[in-house]
Amino acid sequence: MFKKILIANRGEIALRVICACKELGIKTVAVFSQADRNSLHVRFADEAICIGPPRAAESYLNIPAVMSAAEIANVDAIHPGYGFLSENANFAEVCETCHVKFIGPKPALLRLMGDKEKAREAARKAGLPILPGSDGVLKDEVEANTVAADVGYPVMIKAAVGGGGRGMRIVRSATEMPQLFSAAQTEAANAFGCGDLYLEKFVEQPRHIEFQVLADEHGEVIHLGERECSIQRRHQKLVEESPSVKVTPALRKKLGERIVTAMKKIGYTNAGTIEFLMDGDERLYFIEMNTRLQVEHPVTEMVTGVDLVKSQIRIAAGERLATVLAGTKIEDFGLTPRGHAIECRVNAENPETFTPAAGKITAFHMPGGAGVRVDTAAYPEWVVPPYYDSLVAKLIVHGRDRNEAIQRMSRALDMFIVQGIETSIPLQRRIMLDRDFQAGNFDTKFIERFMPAPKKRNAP
Amino acid sequence: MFKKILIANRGEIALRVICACKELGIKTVAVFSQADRNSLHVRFADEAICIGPPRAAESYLNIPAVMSAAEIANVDAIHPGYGFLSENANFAEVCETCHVKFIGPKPALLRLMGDKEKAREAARKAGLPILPGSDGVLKDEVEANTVAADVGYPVMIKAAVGGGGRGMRIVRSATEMPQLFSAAQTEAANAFGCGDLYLEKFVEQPRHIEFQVLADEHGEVIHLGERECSIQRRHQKLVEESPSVKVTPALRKKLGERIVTAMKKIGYTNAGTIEFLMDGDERLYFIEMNTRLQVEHPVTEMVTGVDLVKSQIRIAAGERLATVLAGTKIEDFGLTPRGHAIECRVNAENPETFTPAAGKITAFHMPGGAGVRVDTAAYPEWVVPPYYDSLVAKLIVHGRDRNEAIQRMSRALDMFIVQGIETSIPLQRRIMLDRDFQAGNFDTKFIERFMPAPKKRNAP
Amino acid sequence: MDFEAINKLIDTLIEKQVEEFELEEGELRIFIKRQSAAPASATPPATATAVPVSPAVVTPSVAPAAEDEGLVTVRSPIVGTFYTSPSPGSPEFIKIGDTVEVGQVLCIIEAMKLMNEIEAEVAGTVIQRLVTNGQPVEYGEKLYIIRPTGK
Amino acid sequence: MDFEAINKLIDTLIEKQVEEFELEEGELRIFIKRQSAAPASATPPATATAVPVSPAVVTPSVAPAAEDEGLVTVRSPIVGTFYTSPSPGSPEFIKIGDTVEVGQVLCIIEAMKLMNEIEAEVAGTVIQRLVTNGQPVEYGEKLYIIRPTGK
Repeated sequence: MFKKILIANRGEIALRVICACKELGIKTVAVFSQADRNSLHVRFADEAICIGPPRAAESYLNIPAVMSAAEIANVDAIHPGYGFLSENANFAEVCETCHVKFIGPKPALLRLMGDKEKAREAARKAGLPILPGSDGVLKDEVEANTVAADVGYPVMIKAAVGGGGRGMRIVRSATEMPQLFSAAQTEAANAFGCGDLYLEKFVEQPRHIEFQVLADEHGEVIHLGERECSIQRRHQKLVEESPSVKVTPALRKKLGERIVTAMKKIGYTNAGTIEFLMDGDERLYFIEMNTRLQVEHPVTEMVTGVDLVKSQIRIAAGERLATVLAGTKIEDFGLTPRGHAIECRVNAENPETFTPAAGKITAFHMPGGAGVRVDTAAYPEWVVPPYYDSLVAKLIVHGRDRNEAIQRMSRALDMFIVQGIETSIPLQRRIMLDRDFQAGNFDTKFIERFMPAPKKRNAP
Repeated sequence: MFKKILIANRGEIALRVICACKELGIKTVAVFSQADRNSLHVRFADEAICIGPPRAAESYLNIPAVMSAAEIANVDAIHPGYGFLSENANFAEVCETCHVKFIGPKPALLRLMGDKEKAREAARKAGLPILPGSDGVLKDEVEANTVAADVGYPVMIKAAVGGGGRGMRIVRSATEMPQLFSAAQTEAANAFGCGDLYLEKFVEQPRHIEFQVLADEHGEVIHLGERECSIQRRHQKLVEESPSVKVTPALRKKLGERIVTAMKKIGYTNAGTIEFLMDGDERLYFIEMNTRLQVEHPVTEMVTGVDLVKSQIRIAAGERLATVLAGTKIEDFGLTPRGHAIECRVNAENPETFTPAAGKITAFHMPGGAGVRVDTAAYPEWVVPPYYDSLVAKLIVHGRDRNEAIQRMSRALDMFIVQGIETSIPLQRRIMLDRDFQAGNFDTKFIERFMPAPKKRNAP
Repeated sequence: MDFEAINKLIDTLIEKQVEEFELEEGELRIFIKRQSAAPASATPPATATAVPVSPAVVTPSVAPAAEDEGLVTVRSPIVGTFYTSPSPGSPEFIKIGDTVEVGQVLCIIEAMKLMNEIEAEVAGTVIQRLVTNGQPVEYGEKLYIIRPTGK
Repeated sequence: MDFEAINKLIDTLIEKQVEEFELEEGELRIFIKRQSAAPASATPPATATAVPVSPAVVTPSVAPAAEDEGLVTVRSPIVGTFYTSPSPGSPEFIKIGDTVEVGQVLCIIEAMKLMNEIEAEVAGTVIQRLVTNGQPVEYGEKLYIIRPTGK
C-alpha cells in the first residue's frame, strides 16, 4: 500500500480523499493556491504545499508545480479528484515518468475517452448501445445531411473534442444544416483548437443515466448500478439519485453485464462512469465515459456500502477487486441497491438566475441525524473564492425507499443554514416538493419547465 | 397520523425527534427552560414555549408546565425523548387523562419496569434468563446471607427502585454483609425514598449487551439485534456498537426469539431496550428494561436501516409493524446486521478526570463524509449550560465491517474540532487505537484498566 | 512582597500571552496562572457568527424599556392561557391606568384546567398590558407594566 | 527577581515558539507556560471563531518586518528544492552581506530535475537568508531579504 499520497485538488473532493487516506493509514499532502491557504484540505492534510497564485492555470492546473510538490514531499501516488488534471492524459504520463502512481486509468484510456468520437466508436465496438449517427468525423455539411436523412431529424452535431455544450447544435431539418454546421465548427475550433464535428440522432427529452464501474489491474470488472442525473441546469447536475426510477432490475442486470464485458474488452482500470441517454421508450444510448471519480459518487456509496475513493486507492496499489470489495456483501445483494440515496449540490449561486455568489459565509450550520451525509470543505467565516467552481457542499441522504429519501432531503435542506452568500438550497427545496419530481416524471428539461417565469418588474 | 407533537426534552434528542417529525410531515412544539432559549431545538421546531427556569425540576421535569404547554399548543402527542419524564408513569397517566398520546409504552409497563425487582421477576416469568438471586425484596441481612450462600459469593445488593449506582454494593463474604446491607439500605432510602433491596449473583467482569425491540399496539413484536455498550465510566456509556463481537448469529437468533416471546407475554408496546450482562462464559442475564428510546439508538439504525424514532411515532399512531417496517427489507436480511456501527458520546468533560466542563464553544467543526453521522444540538458560540447532562454530540460511523468502522471513527474523531470546552474526544481517540478494543477484548472494567496513572506532581 | 514588581510582571505576562508562570528563588516562590481560552472580545461576534437562533413563537412584542426607568414588569410565573377577567363576560380585574395594591389580582392564567390568580407584587399604576385576553403565554412572558407608587 | 532577564527570556520563548519552559539552577527555579493554540494576532474575528486553519508545513519562520522598512523580500516563484550554490561543493552564489546587482543569481531552485536560477530584482545588500541549503520550498516562500541600495 502507498505510504503517502498527494491530492492534486481542492475543496470538498480534496477533503474526501484525505478522509479515505486517513482511514487507510496513508499520509496525505495537500497542494493549494494562494487563495486556498485557509482551506480545510490544507488544515486536515499531514503536509500542505502552496503551488501557485489563485488562478487555476497557474496552480491546480500547473503540472510542473504539482509534480515538484510531489517530488519534494516524496509521495508514492497522486489522487487527482475530479476536474482539474483528473482526465489529463499528459499529466498521467508525467506521473508515470516520475514513478508516481496516478490514481486512475492508464494515459491511453484517458486519451481515448477524452476524444468523444473515438470513445463512441470504442463503445460501439465493445458492444455498448450508441445513438445512430455518423461513422466518425464528418467531412462537411453535405455528408452531415446525408447521415441525418438516414437516422432521421432532429440530429445533434457535436465537437469531437471538448465539452460543456460548446460546438454543439441541434439541427431539425436539412435546410438548417449549412449554417449551424459552420457555426458549430467555428465554435469548436475556437474553444478546443479543433473543428472536427460528428453527428448523432437527437433525443428530445432524454433522461441522463450513468453506470459506475470499478476495474482492478488484473482484469476484473464490476458495476455498482446506476445514478440518475437528469435534474440539470446548463448541463450541470443539481440533484442526483440512485437507483433510477426508470431502471428495472432486469434492465440493470442486462446493461450491467454488457458494461462489464465492454470494460474488460477496452482494458479499463480503476473507477469510471459510463453516461447514457434514455429516450422516451426507455432505451439507453452511450454518450461518453468519465475516466475519474464523479462529483455524485456518494449516492452509489450510500446504496452499495462501497467506499469508492478507498477502492480507487486500493486498486491503484494493485489489490484485486475480490479483496477490495470483501465484506461489502456486494455479491449477496447482487444488483439490488440498499434503499435509495439522493444528493443535492449546494452551490454558491443565486437559486433562480444561477449567477455565482462568491463571498464570506457568515453562518454555516450543517444538518445531521439519521441518513444524512454532508461532504463539504466549508465552515463559518470561510470565504468562497471567486476563482473556482461554485460547489459549497454536497448534501446526501439515504432512506429505505425513494419516498423516505425525499422526505429526509426536504428536512435536511430545511435545516441547512448558509448565510452571507446565496445558495441553490431554496431551489432544491422546491424540487423536493414538486409532484413530478416526487412521481419520478422528469427529464433533462425538468429545470426549464420548473423555473418560474421571469419576475415582473414593479409597476412604475 | 398525529398533526402536532410536543417534544418534552432538550438538546440533541429533541432535535432528533424534530427531524423525525419533519420527515413525517408532523408539526413540532419545543419546550425549553430559560437556559435553553438559544438552543437548536427551539430554532428548528415549528413552535417553542418557555416552560420554566433553568433547573430541570422546574422546567423539563415539571409535569404541569409541560402539560400546560401541550394544552395551549393543542398537540396530539408528546415524545418524551430519553431521561427527564421518559420513564415517568405518572406523566404517562396525565397524558392519558388529557387525551394526549404518550409516545411510549403504557403507564403500567413503565411502572413495572421502573421497579427493578418486579421487572426481574416479570422477565423471569416471561422466559428471559436472569441472574440467580433473591425472590423479590430481601427481609434483612440474614435472609441476604442465606440467598448469597445459595448462589455463591460475590453477590450484588441493589435498590429495588432507582438507578445510577446508588444503593448498590458488592458483597464478597458473609461477614461483610451486615454493614454493606445497612449502608445500601440507607443510601437507597435517602436517594429514592424506598430502602427495599434485592440480591443477585455478581458477575466480575461482565460485558453490557442490550437488545432493541419494537412492538406495535396490535400484539406484533420484532427485535432489531443487539448493541454492545461495555465501554463505560461510572456506569455511563462512552462508546457503543452494533453488532457485538461476542454475539453469534445463532445466539442472536435464539435470544432474539425468546425476547420477542417475552415481550408479547408482557404486552409491551413501542420501542424498548432489554439490557443483559454477559459473563466470561458468554452467558447472558437480564438486568433491566429501558422503556424508552436509548441514547445509543443510532447504531441500531445504521445497521438495520430502520428509523427508530419515526417507528415510535408511527406505532403510537396505531400503525402495524408490517407497515412501519415496509421497505426496510428487514425480513430479507433477517438477523444479519448490515456492516458495523460505532457511536462515541462526545461529552463536555475532562477526558481524564471526567469533570464536567460547561462553557462556551468557541470553534465547532463536525466531521462529515462517507459513513459518518452526527447527532448534535451544538453550534459555534453555543454555551453548554451547567444544568443538564454533559452530552454535546453523538458521533456515529458505519463501515462494511468492524475494522472499517474503527478506522472511520478514528478519522472522524481527528476531524471533530471542539474548542472552548474540554471534551471526551481525546480519550475516545485513544480507545479506537487500543489493541484490546480493536481485538474486541473488553468488558465494563475496560476504562479503569485503560485510564492512565494519576500524573506525578512536580518534585519540589 | 513587592507589589509594584508583581503588578508589572502580570502586565508582562498578559502582554506576552503567557499562560502559567512559576518562580522560586531562595525564600521567594511565585505562581501565576492566567485565564486561558476566553476570547478577548466575545460579546458582539457571538451573535453574528452563531447560527441565528430565533425561536418561532417565543418573544412577545417588545415592551418599553421598563426596568430602565424603575418601572416594574409583571411576568407570567407559569405556562397557560391569560384571562383579564374571572369568567367570560364578567368585568376585568383591572384596567390600564388603575392603581393597584400589593396582592391585588391582575389577571388569571389557566393551566391544566386550574385558574391561577396573578397578583401585583408592588403597589402602583398599571400603565400597559402586553398580552391580549385569551392568549397563550409561556413561562416568563411579560404581562403588565406597573409604575410603582412614588416613581 | 531579575525582571529584565525574565522579560528577555519570555521574548525568546515567543520568538522560538517555545510553549513550556522550566529551569532549576541552585536556588532558582522557574516555570513558564505560554498560551497555546490561540493565534497571537487574532485580528479579524474570522480566525478566532472559525476553525483554526493552520497549515501543517506552510509558514516559514517569521521574517523581520521587511516590507515596513523598505526592505525587499525575495520569494520563491516555484515549488522545488532550494540550493545556495550551483552544485554540491562549489561556492555559494552569494553570502549574507554581499551587494548584488539586478539580475544577479541568488540561488537555484530545483524542480522537475531542472535547475531554476533565481535572480535579484533589485540592487542592494543581502541582509538575511530565510531558508537553508537543500530545503524544499513552496510557491511564495520567503528566501532572502535585501536592503535596496540607498535605503
